[in-house]
Amino acid sequence: MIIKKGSFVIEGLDNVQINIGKIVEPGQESIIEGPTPRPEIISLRNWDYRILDRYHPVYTPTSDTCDYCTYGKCNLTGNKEGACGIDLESQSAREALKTAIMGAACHSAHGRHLLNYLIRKYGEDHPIDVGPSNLKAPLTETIMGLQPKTIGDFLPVLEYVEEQLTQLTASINTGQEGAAMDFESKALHAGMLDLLGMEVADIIQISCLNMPRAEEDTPMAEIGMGILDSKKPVVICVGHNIAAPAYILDCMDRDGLFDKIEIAGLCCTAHDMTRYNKTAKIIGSMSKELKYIRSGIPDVLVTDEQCVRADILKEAKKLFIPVIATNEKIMYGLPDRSNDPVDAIVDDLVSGKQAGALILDLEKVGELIPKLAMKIGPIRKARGITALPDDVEFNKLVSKCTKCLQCTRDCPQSLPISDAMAAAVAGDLSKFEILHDKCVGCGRCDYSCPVDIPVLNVIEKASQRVIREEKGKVRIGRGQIGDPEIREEGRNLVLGTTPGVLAFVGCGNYPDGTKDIYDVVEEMLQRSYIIISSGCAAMDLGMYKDKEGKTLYERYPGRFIKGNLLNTGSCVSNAHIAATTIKVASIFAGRKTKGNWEEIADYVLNRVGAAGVAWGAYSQKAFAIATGCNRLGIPVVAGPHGTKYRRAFIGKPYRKDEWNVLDARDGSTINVEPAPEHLMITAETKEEMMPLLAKLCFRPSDNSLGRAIKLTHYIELSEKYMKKMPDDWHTYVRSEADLPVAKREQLMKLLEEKGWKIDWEKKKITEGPLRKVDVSFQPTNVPRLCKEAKK
Amino acid sequence: MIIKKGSFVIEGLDNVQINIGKIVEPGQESIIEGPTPRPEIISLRNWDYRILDRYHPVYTPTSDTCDYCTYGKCNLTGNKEGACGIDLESQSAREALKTAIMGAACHSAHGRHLLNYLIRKYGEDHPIDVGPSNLKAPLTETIMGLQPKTIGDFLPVLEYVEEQLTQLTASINTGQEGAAMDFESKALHAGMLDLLGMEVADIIQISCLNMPRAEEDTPMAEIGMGILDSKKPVVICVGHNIAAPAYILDCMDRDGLFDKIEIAGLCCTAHDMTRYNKTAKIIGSMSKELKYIRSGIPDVLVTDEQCVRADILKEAKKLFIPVIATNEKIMYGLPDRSNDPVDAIVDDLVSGKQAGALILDLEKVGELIPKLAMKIGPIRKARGITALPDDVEFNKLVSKCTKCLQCTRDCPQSLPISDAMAAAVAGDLSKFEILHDKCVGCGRCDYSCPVDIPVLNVIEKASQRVIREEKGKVRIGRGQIGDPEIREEGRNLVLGTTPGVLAFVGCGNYPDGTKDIYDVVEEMLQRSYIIISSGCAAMDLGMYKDKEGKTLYERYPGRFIKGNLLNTGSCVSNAHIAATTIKVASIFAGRKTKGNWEEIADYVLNRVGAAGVAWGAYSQKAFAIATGCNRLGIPVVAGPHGTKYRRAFIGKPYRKDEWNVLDARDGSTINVEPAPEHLMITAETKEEMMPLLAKLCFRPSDNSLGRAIKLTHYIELSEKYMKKMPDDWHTYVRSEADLPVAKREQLMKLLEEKGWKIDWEKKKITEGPLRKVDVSFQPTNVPRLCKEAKK
Amino acid sequence: MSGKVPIKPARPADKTAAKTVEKPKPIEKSPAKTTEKTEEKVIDTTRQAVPFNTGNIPGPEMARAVMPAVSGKMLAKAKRPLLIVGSEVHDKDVLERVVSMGQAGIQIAAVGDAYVSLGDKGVDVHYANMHALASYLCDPQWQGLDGKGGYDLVTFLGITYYYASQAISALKNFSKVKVISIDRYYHPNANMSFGNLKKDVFIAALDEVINQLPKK
Amino acid sequence: MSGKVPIKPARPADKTAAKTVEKPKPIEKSPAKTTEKTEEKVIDTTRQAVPFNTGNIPGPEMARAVMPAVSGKMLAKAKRPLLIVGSEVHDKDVLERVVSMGQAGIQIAAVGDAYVSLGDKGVDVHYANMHALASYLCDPQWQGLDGKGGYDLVTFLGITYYYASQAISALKNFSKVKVISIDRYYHPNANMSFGNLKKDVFIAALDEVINQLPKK
Repeated sequence: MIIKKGSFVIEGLDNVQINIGKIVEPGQESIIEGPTPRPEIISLRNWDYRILDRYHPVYTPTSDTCDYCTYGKCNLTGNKEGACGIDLESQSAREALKTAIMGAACHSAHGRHLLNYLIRKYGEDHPIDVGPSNLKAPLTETIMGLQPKTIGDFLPVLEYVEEQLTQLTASINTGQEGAAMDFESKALHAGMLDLLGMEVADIIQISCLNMPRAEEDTPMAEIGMGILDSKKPVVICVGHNIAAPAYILDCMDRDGLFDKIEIAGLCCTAHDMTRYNKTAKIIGSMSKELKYIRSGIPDVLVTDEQCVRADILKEAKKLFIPVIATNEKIMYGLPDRSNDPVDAIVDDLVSGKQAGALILDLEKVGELIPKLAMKIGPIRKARGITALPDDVEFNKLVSKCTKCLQCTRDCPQSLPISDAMAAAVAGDLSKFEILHDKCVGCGRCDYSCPVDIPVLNVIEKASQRVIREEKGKVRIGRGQIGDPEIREEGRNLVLGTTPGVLAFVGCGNYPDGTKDIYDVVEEMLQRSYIIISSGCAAMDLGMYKDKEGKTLYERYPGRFIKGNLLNTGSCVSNAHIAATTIKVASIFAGRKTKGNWEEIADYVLNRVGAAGVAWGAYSQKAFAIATGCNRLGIPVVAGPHGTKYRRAFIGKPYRKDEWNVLDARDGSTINVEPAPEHLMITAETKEEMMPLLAKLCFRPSDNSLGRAIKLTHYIELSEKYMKKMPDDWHTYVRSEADLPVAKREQLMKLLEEKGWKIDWEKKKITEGPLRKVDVSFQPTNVPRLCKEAKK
Repeated sequence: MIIKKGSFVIEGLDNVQINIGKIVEPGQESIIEGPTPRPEIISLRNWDYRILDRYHPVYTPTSDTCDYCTYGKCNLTGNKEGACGIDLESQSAREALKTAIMGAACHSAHGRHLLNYLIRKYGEDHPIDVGPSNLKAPLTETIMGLQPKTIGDFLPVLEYVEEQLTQLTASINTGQEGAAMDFESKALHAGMLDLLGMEVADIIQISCLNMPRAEEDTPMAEIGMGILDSKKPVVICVGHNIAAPAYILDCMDRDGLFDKIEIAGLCCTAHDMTRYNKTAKIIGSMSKELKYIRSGIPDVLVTDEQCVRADILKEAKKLFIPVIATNEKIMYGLPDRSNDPVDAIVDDLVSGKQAGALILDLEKVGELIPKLAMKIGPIRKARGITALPDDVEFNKLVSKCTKCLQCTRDCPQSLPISDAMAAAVAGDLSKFEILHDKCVGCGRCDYSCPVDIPVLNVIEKASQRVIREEKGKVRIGRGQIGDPEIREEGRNLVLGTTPGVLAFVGCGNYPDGTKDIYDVVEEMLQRSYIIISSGCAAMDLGMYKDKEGKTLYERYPGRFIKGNLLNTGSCVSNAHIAATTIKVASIFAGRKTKGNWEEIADYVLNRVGAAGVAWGAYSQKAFAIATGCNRLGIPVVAGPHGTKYRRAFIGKPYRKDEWNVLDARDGSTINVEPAPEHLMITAETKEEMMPLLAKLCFRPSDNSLGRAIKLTHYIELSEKYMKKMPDDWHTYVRSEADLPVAKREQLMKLLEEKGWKIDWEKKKITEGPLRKVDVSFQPTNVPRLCKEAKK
Repeated sequence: MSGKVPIKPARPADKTAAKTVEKPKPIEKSPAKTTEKTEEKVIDTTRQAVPFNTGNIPGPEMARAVMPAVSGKMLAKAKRPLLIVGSEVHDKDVLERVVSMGQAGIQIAAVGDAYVSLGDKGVDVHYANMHALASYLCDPQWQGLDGKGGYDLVTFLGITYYYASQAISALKNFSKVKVISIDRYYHPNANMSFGNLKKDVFIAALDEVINQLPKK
Repeated sequence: MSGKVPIKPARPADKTAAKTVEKPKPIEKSPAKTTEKTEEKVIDTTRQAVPFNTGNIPGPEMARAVMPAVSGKMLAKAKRPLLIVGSEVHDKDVLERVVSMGQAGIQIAAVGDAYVSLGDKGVDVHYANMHALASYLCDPQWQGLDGKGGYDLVTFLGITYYYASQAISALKNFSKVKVISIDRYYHPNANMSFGNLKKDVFIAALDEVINQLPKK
């Protein structure tokens, strides 16, 4: 007798319907291994307080007022209290929580949409398959204390996330939480939920849609504004959710249309399109949305959810590009045509009767889009519709510029637009070409110009030459890191002999253009860091080539091993990056995972030299991810715009007693070097960021070889980019063995100058370091994990 | 064989565990009656658009900028677009959605906390008992399409709410929804979810905690800042959630402590304490929190969730009042003592070692609080601790005032504080006594004063005489309106012979003190409106007495019948007020409810003369409730502070074609009077509000007798309070029969002056009205409900 | 626009503690100066041009401070001006001035319960709900309170401060109507506004406004 | 505080369409006037004192516009001033002035990659991360970059505008440290700030600041 999920009625008991929700097979029950399966707000508060006591929340408000309720606006300047008793510190912490909730909701709601849809299509029993892993869903196991086998097993996971998010959202209401510290503990909870929501979303799509399963050598996808043959009808999918584009790709495949229609994606949907069908292409990140639409090249726009500009319909309408919205989260006020025949919809769009349609029947979307593209493409091409000025207009426009700088004042990057205008008047477009790379394509400048120059169009027009050449390569998203890779590399990471794992993630609000992260990643790859990427950052990394015309993805392989460059995939694939640290704790160090967040996070914080970089982070999602990583013990660095998130977690090395950790062997307190020094911080420039990244990879657990390697990079990067030895390099020296062999003597001299005692005969440091190297030191911040405590 | 929920293993099939989730008994399956059970965002969008097309979203931003993401701050002034493409209109709509989500999350998270707690205590099978009703959970049935029998049946209801709220929260992220109209449709969805969340919360607490079950003659509870015997130890519970206070009341009952300890509540917890144990007392609304703490009277403060000031711990600490936080939503950074022995906690608090404790074990809270009160009470009394100045200090303080008006500028109500200071210098405290009533107790003035006068303390000190006399009565919350009451009154409501149901709900951010709503309610009760109240408004209504010393509750009975005054209970009891309109549609008119929101809301909008008043609405919750009522077709009026919610739904009577409705008998279009004229609007003063309320009770379905009654009140209220005939009274006249008999001739003359044709012989109107009275007119805004459509 | 002086210094130069509240200059103590200007005294209504409610900072674009004569001239020149008055009009001194403006031919919208004082004064006054009125003023289709066409200039006074401020924010951002505040308190959401005034200065300023209106 | 002119008029008086974007006065076209004052020319740094990034309005309390001499005197008088310079210091003209200030004995925090240009100039310069520095400056326990004690006055220039603005907002709201911006752009979160300046005016202003410093 095979029993499956469902319901049945027992003979003679006809009024009893038995619903079978779960089949429990012997020996496969979930075994809760830690104290906090399914943690509520309170469950990990102690852990949060441990990290918050060291990594101080620092608030940089964007607003000194609060207008949450009708008592307001309240002026909180100088940390005054508002009408409800909240002060600016708590209000700023509340904003951090709100931001983290919004981000977590975004990913989780994306996961929920996919889960409901995939269950409808594949059934709850569809097995999870993520590649060669026993620890298939590290975050789910660590947080929920259960090991999912089928996609249906994720239902209680998302229910949990949604319940907790609702509890958290309640807390930000006026008249709720009063303490900044507890707002932050809640924000960390939201961040953790975000990681969980992302993991669900990506695992189920990998499992059902046959996306690459922890593959190290996925194929390359084309990327860039110059990759499409604009003579063919062009379909552009914008957003983050593969559900609708998958149908379009299927239909095109079925009907053999890949030669006839160009299809590509903007933002993370693009990643997932290539993971689903390697024929698909990538235009670029969110920054390219307005630019690409204005070019007039797209003939059809398909939107789903997340990072889709709010003005797409308005912009597309002007250029007679129909917009098909396919998700409830973004409906643009469009008429719901889900139940109408495809041909009727096509007719209304091609005739211009309607500017777009909302279609939530995704099968219908799949059928409609190629038809629509084939019909409207030729019409649009014939008319040559574009928003960009022609040469004559262009010249007129640039000469209108009065250099009032209003566009610069409104530009998120304060770009020197008027200088480029002036140069263009003199026939030099190079300044505009540089701007094109630095410009995030937001279009605020268009609204600024007092003489009505459509600034963005002018920039794009001037940059047509470079845009045509904008053709790169991205290694298609691999999904998770498989267990065998972890087994091989875990030890190097924990001992420090691989100098660190750096995750380059997030969005494109870069302070100085997209090339910065290319430069940084190239530098760090050459230094044998493991680079993992995802989302828009992973795209931007593929945009530049070396002298031989090769992109970083073509130059560096994609295995989880030192000096490799990995792309996990779209935004929700970020979960795997965080989850990799759990895998290290579990697979390399044998830590129990299920329901055991604190122990795992404590392990990661003290032993896994991993750091995240969200150099262009703009969205609430990026903040939620960063906050989730922070709760897992992973430090994150953002670009200067990151200060607008209003909150960072910054360590204070000068407060020595905040750097005490316990030795798990005996519960003794050891005062250690500030490693990692911060949990969330920003840097102003890439030059500043590079040594900072190296520093944030230090861990108390480094062995001497590892510490020497990390120190080498820290010192070299500082010398190379900051023209100085770091002020605090010696802090990280525990003995002469920690010093890079090549520079050992020289560094020991410097230490002597600092007052350290050196036995030059034995070439040993005899006095100076904070602590000694102890190869069996087991650093922890959690008293109960100490042997003494266990007794 | 009795099968209950749970799991079992079948012999010989030991590796199969069968989990029984639900027992379906024959004939009791939920029968979905309408098209939208468990509606998603899209499901009721058509209905939303129908109402939004008539009731225009009007935006009154509190901020012209957006700082949601790191591209910002963006200047959206003049409806410019920000970096993500959102303009100020959509941003304001997004703020409305955000506010509605926050409110809905608050109530739903409250419901979830209660549900998890009550299931643990009473089991999932605990039956629902709300009093004499077949339609036990009108909102649940209308929204979910299921009829809950046990409290466990609400689990999928809250899962649904949480899932939907997460979807909605995702939509407010940067890069999601682009259209104001769809933000509003989503806000309406959030409002509906809010009503559902509240219904769950209140039904389960009524069912498990034996709160009054649709009782019309519940006992009176004492209310006021002057009711407690401050010589006894005083325990004050602050917030909204009965779970913790219930344990305290039980322990006090068990130990016979009601004579020895005074226990009372602040904000909605107070309502529910009296519903749970009629010995409990009510201090007042949120406005009284700071005032009462500053008085020094409380010896112990117990906080739970919602409408709890953020500075309670800080304020209480100064006065040596220990704070016991009992809910994860508000933890104040307090140490978690949930697992410590009661005596140890008491010692730490009484010795002043700790200022408060977080205790999530509610049984422990129940045991601790009386002990703590008995110990700390005498100590505090002996020390005579209060924040209020003594007479000498008082005189010094008032003479320090420089009349700079900074306090007035910071005061939410712009109260003339310096005038009162001047009067007090001259020995006249009466101005302060008036301020005490108008002051919402926010304490912003304390921060304003450049000469450091603790303004709020001064106001309170000066008002000790009136505070001592502040003793009123509130009829204890009754819960729902029972089916029999609806059966009796439904007809009067739909035909208009009861002029309307007015719900006075929400918070205490009144523009001109608490007495306004007393005055308005007294006026409307005298005019036979049914008045239902809840929450802080229900409290404030009980604070005033007539010449004979009787409160409104003592003067007007509590049945759902014209001229009665009902208190449903706490904030979550608001659900019953909205649900009453569903009951009218179902019980009186026989409309199907299950999964049939649109038809029910359409019925309510066109036929049930109900309106809500949230005169002092301050919170996100009040906005969510109002928005939920709006989706159900119930108009809401807020006080002037309501404009700070940034969005209203305002009808435009001058756009005639927006007032077309269909006649369900044949699908014909009828142009009707603007009834109701607005869905959400504010008024500046109570004088303006009264005729507006009368007007908002008009419905197309009124019969002539009903219309004449409504018209009488509309005209009389306008003449009495606005010194004029309403400009638009004639709009509501369809025939001479609609005119009040007493004034018929006079009004017909006025109509003749307006150009209407009158046959004076027959005393008939022959020309002029927009439409004729038609007793069998079946107004609807939903085409599919028309007979023609059904065929 | 010179924008020379920001609306309020973050902290005074002699400040030593950030958490100390800014000590503001008292309004009552900075009476609007009456400056000798050729012959007649001029009321300066441009001082204290900061939002009366401290927190009420809408954004980068706030009303220009305006002198009474300028407002009066603009009202006089407007083709179809509307004066909106609210529930604070019952004050005898204010009421007199409002009636004068009404007598000068400016249509009046009495919001809140202002009609109570204005209804019997023989001026062209209509009751309106301020919130609805703000909405209608944003609607180019609206034909005004008397059905004779939209307004090109709106001025107001005597409405509950924050209520007016919010309602006017709709006009600022979503309408083409020009708004001048001649209220006693500075309204950031108007195009032009008086600063925060003492009562006597306010009344004198209204008189100057009236002086610019055509006599009827 | 006179607060006479609001930071920006909501809409110019001649505005007819609300949705038309405000036409601002060009910055380049309003050069700081050099006023003849007794003998010497004075650079006016108090014009265009509006946040350089348009949307960057923190609230009701924004920096007072300051003249260079006043900033210089305050720096000279401070017991323990700190000059923070950022990644925009590589410009030769700016760098020269920063070095001069360092030579006058003011300790320098080089944030971003400013150290690259400053490290070899023989001044008391320390690398710091701006975000961390802001945090440390809010901590009364912090003993400064050299461990010799906290700072009583912070001044800054040359940091990415919005980055400086955000970092300084921490000091504004959560510290007791006084902040003067001598940056090229108006910083609302400082106590005092220059307005938005043309490059040459900016350099001239820095020279005036330096003139007030003790010569070493």
